[in-house]
Amino acid sequence: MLPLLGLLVRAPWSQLLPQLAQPQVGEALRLSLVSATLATLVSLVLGVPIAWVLARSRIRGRSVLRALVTVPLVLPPVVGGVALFLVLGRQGILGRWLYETFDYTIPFTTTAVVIAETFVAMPFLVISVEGALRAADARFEDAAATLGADRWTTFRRVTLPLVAPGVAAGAVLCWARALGEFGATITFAGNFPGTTQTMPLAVYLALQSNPEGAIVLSLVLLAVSLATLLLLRDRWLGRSGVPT
Amino acid sequence: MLPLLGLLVRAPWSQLLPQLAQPQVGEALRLSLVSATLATLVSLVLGVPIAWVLARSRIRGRSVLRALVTVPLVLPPVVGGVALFLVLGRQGILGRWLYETFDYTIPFTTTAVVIAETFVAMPFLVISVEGALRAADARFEDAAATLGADRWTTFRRVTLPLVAPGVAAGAVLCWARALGEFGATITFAGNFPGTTQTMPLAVYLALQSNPEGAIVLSLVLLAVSLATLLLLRDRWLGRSGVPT
Amino acid sequence: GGSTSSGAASSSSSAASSSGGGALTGTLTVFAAASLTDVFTDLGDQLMADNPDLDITFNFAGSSALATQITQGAPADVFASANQTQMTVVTDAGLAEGDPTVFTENVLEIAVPQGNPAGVTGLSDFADPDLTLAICAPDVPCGAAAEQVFEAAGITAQPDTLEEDVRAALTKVELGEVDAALVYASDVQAAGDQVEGIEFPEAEDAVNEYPICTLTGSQNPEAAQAFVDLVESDTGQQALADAGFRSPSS
Amino acid sequence: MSLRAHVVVRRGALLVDVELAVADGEVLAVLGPNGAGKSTVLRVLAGLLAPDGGRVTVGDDVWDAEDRHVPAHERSLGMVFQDHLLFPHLSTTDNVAFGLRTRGVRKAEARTAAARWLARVGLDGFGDRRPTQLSGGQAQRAALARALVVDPRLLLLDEPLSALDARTRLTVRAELRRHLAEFAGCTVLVSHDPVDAMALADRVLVVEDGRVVQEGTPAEVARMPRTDYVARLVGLSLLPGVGRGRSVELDCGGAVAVAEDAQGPVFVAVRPGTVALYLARPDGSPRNVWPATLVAATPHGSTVRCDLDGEVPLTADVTATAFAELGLQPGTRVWASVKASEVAVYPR
Amino acid sequence: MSLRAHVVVRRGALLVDVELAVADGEVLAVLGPNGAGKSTVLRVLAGLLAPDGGRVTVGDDVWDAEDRHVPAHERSLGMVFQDHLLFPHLSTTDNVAFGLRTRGVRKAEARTAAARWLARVGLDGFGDRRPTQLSGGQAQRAALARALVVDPRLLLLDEPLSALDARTRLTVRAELRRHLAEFAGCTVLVSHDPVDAMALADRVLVVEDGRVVQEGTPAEVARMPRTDYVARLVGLSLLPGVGRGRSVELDCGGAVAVAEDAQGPVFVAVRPGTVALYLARPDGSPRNVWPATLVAATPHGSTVRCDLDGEVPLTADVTATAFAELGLQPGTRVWASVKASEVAVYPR
Ligand SMILES: Nc1ncnc2c1ncn2[C@@H]1O[C@H](COP(=O)(O)OP(=O)(O)OP(=O)(O)O)[C@@H](O)[C@H]1O
Ligand SMILES: Nc1ncnc2c1ncn2[C@@H]1O[C@H](COP(=O)(O)OP(=O)(O)OP(=O)(O)O)[C@@H](O)[C@H]1O
Ligand SMILES: [Mg+2]
Ligand SMILES: [Mg+2]
Repeated sequence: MLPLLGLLVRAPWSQLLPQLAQPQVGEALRLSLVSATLATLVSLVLGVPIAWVLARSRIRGRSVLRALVTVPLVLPPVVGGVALFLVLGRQGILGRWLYETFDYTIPFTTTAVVIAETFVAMPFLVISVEGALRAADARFEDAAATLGADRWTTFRRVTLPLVAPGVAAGAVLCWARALGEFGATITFAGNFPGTTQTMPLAVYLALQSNPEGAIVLSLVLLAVSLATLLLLRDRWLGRSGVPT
Repeated sequence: MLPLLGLLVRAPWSQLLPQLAQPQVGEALRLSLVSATLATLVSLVLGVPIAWVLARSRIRGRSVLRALVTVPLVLPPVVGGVALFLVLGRQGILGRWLYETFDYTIPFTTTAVVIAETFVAMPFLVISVEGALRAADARFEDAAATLGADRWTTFRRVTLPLVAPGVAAGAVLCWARALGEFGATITFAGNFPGTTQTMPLAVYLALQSNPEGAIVLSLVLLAVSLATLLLLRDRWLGRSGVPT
Repeated sequence: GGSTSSGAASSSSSAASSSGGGALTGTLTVFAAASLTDVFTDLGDQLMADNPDLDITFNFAGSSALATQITQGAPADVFASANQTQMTVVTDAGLAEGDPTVFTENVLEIAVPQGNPAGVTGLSDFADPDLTLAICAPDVPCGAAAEQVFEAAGITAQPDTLEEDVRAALTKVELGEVDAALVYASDVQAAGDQVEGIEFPEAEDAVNEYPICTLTGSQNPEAAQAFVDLVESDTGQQALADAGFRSPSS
Repeated sequence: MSLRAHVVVRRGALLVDVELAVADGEVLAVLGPNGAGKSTVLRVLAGLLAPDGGRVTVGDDVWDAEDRHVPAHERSLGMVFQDHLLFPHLSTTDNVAFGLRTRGVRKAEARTAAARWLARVGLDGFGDRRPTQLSGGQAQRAALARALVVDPRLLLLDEPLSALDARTRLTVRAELRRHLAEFAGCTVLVSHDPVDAMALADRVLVVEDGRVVQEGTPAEVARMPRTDYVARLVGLSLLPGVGRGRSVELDCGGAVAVAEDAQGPVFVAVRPGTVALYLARPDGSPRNVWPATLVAATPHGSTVRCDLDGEVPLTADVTATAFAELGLQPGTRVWASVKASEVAVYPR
Repeated sequence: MSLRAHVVVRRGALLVDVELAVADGEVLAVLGPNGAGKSTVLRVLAGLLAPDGGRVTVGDDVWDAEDRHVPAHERSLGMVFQDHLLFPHLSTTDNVAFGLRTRGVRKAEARTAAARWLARVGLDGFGDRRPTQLSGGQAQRAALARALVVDPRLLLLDEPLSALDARTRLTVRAELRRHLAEFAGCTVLVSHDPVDAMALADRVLVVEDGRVVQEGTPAEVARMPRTDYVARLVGLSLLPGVGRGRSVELDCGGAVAVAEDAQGPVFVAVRPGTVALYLARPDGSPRNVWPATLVAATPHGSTVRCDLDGEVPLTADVTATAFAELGLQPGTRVWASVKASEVAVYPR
């Protein structure tokens, strides 16, 4: 919190305009926002059901599933990238088949960016949605069942709205993590302006040659993402616990 | 999830023992676990009250506070490290005063590791606890107030236990993020074996000279952290939503 | 196997240690580029063996992170950078004791996966859009060097990715995900069996120099100087040569 | 479509073992003290709690058996929960429309039907409110509407009228009665209010401690309670004893003169309104006269309910005027008398 | 320590504006239909809802005024919520002990006191259960114990007995009565059960639509209801009219003969038990005879409550036997008669 002030005070604002004028910066920013948003959407689609299984179902192997989901949390991102290669790379388990059948390779494409970000960021969504589901009152689900709602309808129309604040928090974390993703992306997707160079990569590279410019760049990233979050806030955060 | 299998299959297991035998590896592992745990504790102590303020209070400037908390989420970690220098470095706003008054400098110490990890990981805790608080039923807090509990007692004895699953989820995310922290740590704390070299830094170095060894190292980190999480699971996750 | 840098003129390698036996005491902190990890760790062990009262700590990281740390007052005695740019950051801040000296050099090589499946033969293959190719981003030293050699060779490269550092490029070669990458000879050496190196003449147009210096804030200038001397000695140069580096030509 | 159930389920220390049957269109009221297991039985019937044994069938469909458990959402149910459980994120109308929507009714249609039912329970104009913006009684009525709007095979009502004020209770009860009269499915109603049971139910089942202790039509149960709880509920004093012709020897000691011949184990039921109190031993026709001590007096409209302790424990209702004139207060020693013809006797 | 409050607060469409005063040791019952604003008033008194206007003082302390709002936890309160709100993460004992713990009582001591209160409300042995493992009535009693165990200045009870079965209700009501008799603070009790109000309260306040419509002792209110709602509650039919000597011209048309002189605007109250029904116009002494149609009949113990529609809307209680003999059913045309001496008249 305080450190940010330091950053703001010391930032070389004079570099702001020249940096922004670079076409690459705009491209990287756009790519970052698009891919982080896509990764969040994919995570929501895949992760919310997983969270539900973890919190509500009684199938065997739930703890194995939870462990698997938690893995990318603690895997160094670069290693995560390597792991992605081993499965989806040209020589990877699935990737080889894709390559030989459709002559399609995932690495070094924008798709790869989204996959890498999803891989790294989805656990954040799953874990926080699971927490929210566990804290939620399951009796409303009973009520829905007596009204004829099957588990899926109950989930969609009752459980999910009830834990909306938790899902929103999870989505924010997921989005932020995806937006900041660096290691797995550069490993699995590479770094090519326009297709795979996201802001964090641009900032990292800028840091090598022009540290002050890099700071300005990251402040731009910061400003854009904060603005996005603030804009969404009212719509997302939902029910406040403040008694009315 | 699948990528992990790829990793496990291809991992050069023969390197496992030699790698583990290196004293530095044990040291890095210990340091990682200790500092991530400390960072989580610090985050809990600071972050849970912040989450409460964000979710429940009506003071002005809440959105500013939330924005500030969200910042480290989207700041590239390396830039986060630079920001930390600007405040806590020997030339930093606070750091200079510390240095001149107590002749104490934070960077390049284990303290710096904990600070860097806290800086980066705390937002994960705050956001998910805030989500849990918003989803919780505030009427129980009314009941506590009528029983004479002031806001702090209510928070401690009613609200917190009610959102325990959310806090646990937040703590797991925080811990995992701290454990995997790389950029801010290597920038702000340096990479000194025994004092600041955590596992991700060790993995990074190993990658330079011995990529396969690096993968083994990260699998070790993975195993240890998964084991920790599984051990804590039963105690932490609390109330399950499964109807009984 | 890794290639040997036959083009490198390794100077005479008599094993005379330049350090005075057992005279040095205290602690010595060396900030060095991550690519030097193995060589410097070995040299440090030697120096500590010769001086039992000396304790050496290394801080290996990217050169730019190291430069940032030094300008922020990090307790460093020696700084070995992987490029001149980051050394300049330190000298400009007035933190270098005297002028930095170039202690080793690195040249580019073409790294291909084991067995060279795509049949890459030389720099001209980098213009082939059908191959999957990695070079470093122009912001980092190996990328800057790559730009120079392409310019010198008059080739328009068609890379699929601009890597943040050599390591990232090499990983992709090791996994067979790219057909070729342009990296430093020392990295090919470090990568082991999975990667083969192909030398090419244009590499001489972009020699990367590693400067080293002792720092003004040093608490132990003698030991610092001793370490620099050791690196520049024949022992040091031999160790560097074994790791795929070459002695400075000038 | 009739419901036949044998529910065996353990709840903490309590073993619930209840058999019940409800014909099509019939309303069964389940009465019983707190913690008897009424809600537990309803949860099992709803499929929300898997029984430890027994069997639940509706018509030809087996809902619960040893090897079978139809989940709640596949049973055709309407249920009012004791704590309402209105969905907090939906408006009142959407809450009521929920069951129709899951049955595939189109949105507009479902909301129209919901609005109609809201009007029937007196919640016209409350459709757009969230449940948190309803008063307790309003919420209960919304929950009732939510259960009634679907046309289920089994209606489970757990104290659906407990939070209603006296007037609303009358109108909602009448509305419910009207609905149940036309309703083709089975209804199980839990209530603590004997008036609800009498007004709504065709048959009454009394559960105590997880077991059925009495079953019958409301009139039967009201006339001839078989346990103390039921007697209290219907406002009678129950005295078990052994018939000896025109006299019954009470188990608690003492004897009661009765109008009909009674033999063997019997219950004697005394209506509090028929018990007269005197300060001195009365002369006259009533042959049942006992000394007693007034232990508690509760005003009750224009009468005062007096709990008496003595050889024969009784409750007496006396007019407030009489109560005041006699100068009664807890501790006063009195004589209680009942005419033999006012005492009901029936076999145990 | 007495409570004086003027509560002005807007709740959606309803403007609540209620004045009330409760002396030390006094129990005030607040009655009123669903949605009248009873719980709202209690929330304001508890400090959980800031009023839009008015003033709340207890003894010399100002709890709410224009420039002052004492938060709930600084008021000395005991409160039973309509939906209990037991803390789900604490055992029953810890729930009850909570208020003592916040007042600094040591753990062991607080738990002992809690256990004592649990026993008083009949929950002996339930102390270790979680609230989710209690039945509805058990939870309500735990909530009551939680409010009573502390010794507050103001006790706010929102329908504290509504979920209790008839027998438990008697004993808990007696227990509550005993406690309130000794309690030095002020008590405000919301209830829908007139018996609770009569048994427990020193004074009754009737709220309708956010306004006070009647106030008085239970006996006054029971004898002379001033609104239809109160009349229903105490079981009377209320007929407003204008006195013309021994006759009252009713506002709804028709006239009632009365025993005392009445002048000006008056209420006429008729007890259903005094209304007799005939199939043919009766001859005889009662001067009040009206034709009417039976619109609804509800069995009610051994009597049947008959709602009549006609010139004079009335309710009649007839015995089940008479009801059957007359062959009454909804739609039957009957004659209703009441003796002039049975009719109560009092000024509006
Ligand atoms: N989840 C549970 N675990 C253990 N015991 C329970 C659970 N739920 C209820 N009980 C106990 O089972 C018994 C029956 O509870 P149930 O809710 O069926 O009672 P009820 O007849 O509905 O009572 P009420 O009239 O108070 O609602 C009670 O003693 C209760 O404490
Ligand atoms: N949060 C709220 N927002 C808007 N309106 C509300 C809110 N809470 C209650 N109301 C409305 O205010 C009115 C009074 O509610 P209140 O809960 O005080 O009624 P009550 O007298 O306690 O009724 P009941 O006997 O049903 O409990 C009701 O019409 C209710 O719908
Ligand atoms: Mg129940
Ligand atoms: Mg209320």
